[in-house]
Amino acid sequence: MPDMSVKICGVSFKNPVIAASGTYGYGMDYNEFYPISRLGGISCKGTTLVERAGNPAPRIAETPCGILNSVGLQNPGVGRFLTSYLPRLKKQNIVVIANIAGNSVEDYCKMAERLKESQVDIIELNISCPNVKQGGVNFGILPGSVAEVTSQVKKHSDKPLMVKLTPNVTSIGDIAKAAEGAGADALSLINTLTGMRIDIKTRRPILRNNTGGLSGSAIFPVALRMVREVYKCVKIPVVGMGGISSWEDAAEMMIAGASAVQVGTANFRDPFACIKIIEGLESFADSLGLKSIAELTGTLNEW
Amino acid sequence: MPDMSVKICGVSFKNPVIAASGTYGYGMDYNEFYPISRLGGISCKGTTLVERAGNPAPRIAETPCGILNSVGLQNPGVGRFLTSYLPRLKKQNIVVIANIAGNSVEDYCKMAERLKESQVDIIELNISCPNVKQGGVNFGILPGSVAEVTSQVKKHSDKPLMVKLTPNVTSIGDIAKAAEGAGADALSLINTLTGMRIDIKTRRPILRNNTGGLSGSAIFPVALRMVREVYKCVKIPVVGMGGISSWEDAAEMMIAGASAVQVGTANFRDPFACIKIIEGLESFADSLGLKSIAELTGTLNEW
Amino acid sequence: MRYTQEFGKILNKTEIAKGTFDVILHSPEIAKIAAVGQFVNILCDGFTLRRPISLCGFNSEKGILRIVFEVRGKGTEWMSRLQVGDDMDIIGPLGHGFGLLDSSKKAVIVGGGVGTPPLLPVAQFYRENATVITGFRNASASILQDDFAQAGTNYILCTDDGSAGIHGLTTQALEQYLNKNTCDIIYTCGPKVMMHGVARLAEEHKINCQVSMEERMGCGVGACLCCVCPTKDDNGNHLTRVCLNGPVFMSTEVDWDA
Amino acid sequence: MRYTQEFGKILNKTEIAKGTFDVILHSPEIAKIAAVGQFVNILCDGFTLRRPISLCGFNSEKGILRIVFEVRGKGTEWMSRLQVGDDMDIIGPLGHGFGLLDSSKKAVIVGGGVGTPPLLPVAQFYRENATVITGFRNASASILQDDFAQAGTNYILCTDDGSAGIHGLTTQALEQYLNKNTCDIIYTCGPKVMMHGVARLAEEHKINCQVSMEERMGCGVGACLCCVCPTKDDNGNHLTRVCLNGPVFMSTEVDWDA
Ligand SMILES: Cc1cc2nc3c(=O)[nH]c(=O)nc-3n(C[C@H](O)[C@H](O)[C@H](O)COP(=O)(O)OP(=O)(O)OC[C@H]3O[C@@H](n4cnc5c(N)ncnc54)[C@H](O)[C@@H]3O)c2cc1C
Ligand SMILES: Cc1cc2nc3c(=O)[nH]c(=O)nc-3n(C[C@H](O)[C@H](O)[C@H](O)COP(=O)(O)OP(=O)(O)OC[C@H]3O[C@@H](n4cnc5c(N)ncnc54)[C@H](O)[C@@H]3O)c2cc1C
Ligand SMILES: Cc1cc2nc3c(=O)[nH]c(=O)nc-3n(C[C@H](O)[C@H](O)[C@H](O)COP(=O)(O)O)c2cc1C
Ligand SMILES: Cc1cc2nc3c(=O)[nH]c(=O)nc-3n(C[C@H](O)[C@H](O)[C@H](O)COP(=O)(O)O)c2cc1C
Ligand code: FES
Ligand code: FES
Repeated sequence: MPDMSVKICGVSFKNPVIAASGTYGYGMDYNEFYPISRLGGISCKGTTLVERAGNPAPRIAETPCGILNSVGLQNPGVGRFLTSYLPRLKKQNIVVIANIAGNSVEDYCKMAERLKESQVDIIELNISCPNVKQGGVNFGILPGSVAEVTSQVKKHSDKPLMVKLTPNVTSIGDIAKAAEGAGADALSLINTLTGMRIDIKTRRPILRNNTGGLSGSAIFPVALRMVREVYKCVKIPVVGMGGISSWEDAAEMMIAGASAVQVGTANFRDPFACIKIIEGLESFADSLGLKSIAELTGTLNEW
Repeated sequence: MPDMSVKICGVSFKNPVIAASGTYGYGMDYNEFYPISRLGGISCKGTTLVERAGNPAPRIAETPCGILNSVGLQNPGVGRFLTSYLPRLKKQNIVVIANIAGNSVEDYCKMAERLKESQVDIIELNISCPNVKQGGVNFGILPGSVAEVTSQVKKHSDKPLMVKLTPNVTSIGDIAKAAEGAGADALSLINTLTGMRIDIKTRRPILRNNTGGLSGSAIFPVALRMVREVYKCVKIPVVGMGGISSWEDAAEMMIAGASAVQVGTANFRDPFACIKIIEGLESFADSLGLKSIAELTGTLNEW
Repeated sequence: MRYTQEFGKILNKTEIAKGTFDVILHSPEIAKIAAVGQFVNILCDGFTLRRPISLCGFNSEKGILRIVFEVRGKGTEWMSRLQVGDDMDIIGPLGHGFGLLDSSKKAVIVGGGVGTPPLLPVAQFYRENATVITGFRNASASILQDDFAQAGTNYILCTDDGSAGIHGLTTQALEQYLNKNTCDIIYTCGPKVMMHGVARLAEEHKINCQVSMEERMGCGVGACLCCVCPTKDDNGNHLTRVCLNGPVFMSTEVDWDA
Repeated sequence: MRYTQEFGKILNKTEIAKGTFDVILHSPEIAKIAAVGQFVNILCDGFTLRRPISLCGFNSEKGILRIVFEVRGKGTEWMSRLQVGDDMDIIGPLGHGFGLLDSSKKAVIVGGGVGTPPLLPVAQFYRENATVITGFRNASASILQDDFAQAGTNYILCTDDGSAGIHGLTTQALEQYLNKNTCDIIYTCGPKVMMHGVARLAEEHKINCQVSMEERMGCGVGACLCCVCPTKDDNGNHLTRVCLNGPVFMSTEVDWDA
């Protein structure tokens, strides 16, 4: 059988399948379906310096082959993350990615400081959350601010830094290069595309926040294209996500250039989605005679 | 029964349902299913100064709730458009929108000149086609170039000018305002989101052009959000499209702010999609007791 | 492993009111550990999100679940087209159900429309000590009355149009009841306005009240934070997950005015 | 109105080879005006695009269509699960079919795999004047041989592994045939490499040849320009719509090297 492990900015993952931030909480809920130690890793719910209540409900709406969410970074704050959630999760023997968000560069830096010497394996810089008013996605849309927040956080951190990109931009390549230039160790993409749904009876948006982030298989072709675009213009590893719901999707993503993948919305439909993707990728790699799943990355043969 | 007609930049449409450019050819194919005179209007296949062969096949790939296309503006050129296609179409008693594309501002202006005094009712400026190397979408992603091409074409044209926007931008509102400021009489959006699909057996993109434009219901929430965003920041009418496949979708789009809608990919699945949407909107307006379907536009009550 | 994914074979299906279906599933793993007031999350073909439906009954020995649902949109419409012998892909048992006192205590149970099904097992627990007040649009929309009778409860049917039982709201019936009688606990599930009315009456009469809340859900297991309901306690206001911490809350926990 | 959308009821369905289905539809409107070599576009639940499938037969009096398809992916898989009595949402008849000479002329028909079905009506037209050469992976994948026999044609079966008929390619069989015999026209449908081979032999022998091309389609009616095939004529090279101007082209029209 092929070696399923992958290494991203020095961190070894059992396999290239990571649960995506915000869809998998702090891991323990899905641990009631299967041992989450089977995953390559988990990216925790976006966490901020202080506890956040998030947006009012409804926070979710269904769309063709996708969903919109407007959770808005509800989280217990980095303090409780470190004292209650992280230790429990780490006991599961799994790579933990801390997804951090803030309202200012200072917030991000303070977060990074707090995570120093913690058991967190990688920091995922969430500069792409569309569901918060201040900060959040604003950092993610301009190369300048992406570079600024990346380089500052790098200075305050002892962890490998993965910058998570928003797809709501004109040129994802420019943003990716800015992050790489500022010292990012890896990139992850895509976060959600901003969208809306309306209840025609009430003539009100379904989401109480009016707009939300589109995820799920609907966005897969956009995610795949962006991962490819980014892969071609940076040298650091790329973690691909956005609408992956089968091992075939994961394989497409890796062929396009992803070193690992994250799986989010698919967990809602099938709580065993990640497990099935891991198993599917393994037999696929086996059928191709690969020694290691990592050999798949970036093997796309463009026309 | 409610008055189904709508008026956009001085042009009266029987009803607010227009066939979207590129999905409906020059109209005569669907005239073999039903009299196309039942439609509000038709936006013709993107047309250029000289004939274009387009991209090699495969030009289409299926995606979850959507498709990717990379037709790349195959068209007979404006000359044959004017001599063979337009007269036949105009005999059907239907509003005709000429969708024009070019490689340079000069091209666009020459096109506009050629259409002067023709039977074309509206020009739709396609500065958002993602499937051509030169020009096309490049004009559409920067407010400055959008303004430039819009104002130049305005000078060379005697037709109402509708500018068609690409969704592949960071701020659709800025682009919309640039087009409005430069003299656009109306805006239409969205064109396709750039995407990709890969055949994991051959490890090649399914589309011969590698990437293509994503359309169909998958993109509806993104289109709806952008139409809303644009509606809120311009005063000129907005024609909404992107993934509309039912009268409910069309109603959402109008409630969000669209004065009329275009229907594209849905025609492939159901050749009668436009007709069903017209009928559905009519009974919906009737059930609401509206005098005119136009009363629906922009009635969204945001939270 | 608290949660199971299971293909529940449909053993029986009855349309008990127009557009409302009563379905019996063979689902032994979930039935084994189900509790009163919990729900399952049902996969509908062609949809990204599962549909949450309460357990209207379960029998761990026979390995069966009973659900009663109304067609509201496209997902429930799809569910309604399944036939005996078909499988339903379900996950469960989910959520934190109703707390039950000693069955000798007096319970009042107030259900509105399709909020009634999860209350049946509660009624079956308290039997003759339960007073069940249910409300429906009209006689033909009323459901589960035979079940409440069979459970030996004292049951009061209300309809909006008076076509059966009392012409009026369940909250009016409850008010009248509480003016003359007392009870140890109230359980309610139904439209939010109704539950809020029940909660107010419970508070006035200083009776504990459990409410089963509804919210749009993503994961159904507590991971995504999509399904929150505003709650309050001594530490202030919170947004609490309906799928994990609910669907059943104490009426005083819910921040009804948020 | 040249095109019709119709719900064709499935009257009969047979699995004639593993994963290959022979389906008879009641579809009177389309059957009324169908021509040899045309196709229909079939809606599959849950998919945006219809699936193009050739007519393997039609009877305008009985109002029936016959299609034969192989499960290749998710759409055809869905189609294969439909049962007798179910409706197929189809549009048709689409495309420009095979041109037929006088039935007393000699025709050679070359089909590869699931490219064979549209050729059956051609064979039935020329009957004893038709020589049918078909090729399949192996014996168990071979289809329609009885139909070709019944039509009174002279038929030659080839298999890649020699498990039935001639061990070899259809193009080899055609070459042998043309070395000894002559004919007025050749018809072919199958994998592109095979058709290219047939086209080359036809040209060498100066025989007219019609080929039925395949391409991924959007609208199926000529509107979207998704389904183009490279062609050439005196005015140069073109990209021509398979759905409208094809699927049948003269072999010399096709730009095989593009
Ligand atoms: C804990 C819980 C228990 C429930 N128990 C029952 C029951 O026993 N019987 C019953 O008939 N109904 C019950 N419901 C309501 C039921 O889940 C909805 O009617 C159903 O989800 C509607 O789906 P749809 O596809 O038909 O509607 P659509 O409007 O097409 O659904 C669109 C989306 O909105 C969600 N949604 C729509 N309405 C609701 C709602 N009221 N609550 C939650 N999500 C909603 C859907 O799940 C889906 O994600 C319960 C809801 C919850 C939260
Ligand atoms: C004019 C014409 C006539 C045909 N006649 C027959 C026939 O009689 N019997 C038969 O078995 N097959 C026929 N085919 C091929 C058949 O259309 C494909 O096998 C089928 O579309 C595959 O769909 P899928 O969902 O199973 O595959 P998927 O690979 O899941 O399909 C994905 C997308 O690609 C398209 N696609 C995939 N393969 C092909 C292909 N070879 N040609 C065109 N589109 C494709 C599908 O239509 C769909 O849009 C014909 C094709 C054409 C163009
Ligand atoms: C309910 C929900 C909550 C999310 N919360 C976060 C978050 O806190 N931080 C973050 O970086 N991304 C968040 N995301 C985005 C996902 O991590 C992922 O980027 C996106 O959903 C696309 O992947 P998918 O289609 O597989 O879900 C959230 C997504 C969903 C659906
Ligand atoms: C096959 C195809 C060809 C298209 N060609 C054009 C074009 O020539 N000019 C243009 O402005 N838009 C073109 N579009 C974009 C559509 O007009 C429309 O903006 C887009 O498809 C979104 O709408 P839909 O989801 O309803 O299809 C094309 C779309 C498709 C699917
Ligand atoms: S639905 Fe995900 S937390 Fe409740
Ligand atoms: S499929 Fe649309 S032109 Fe052929």
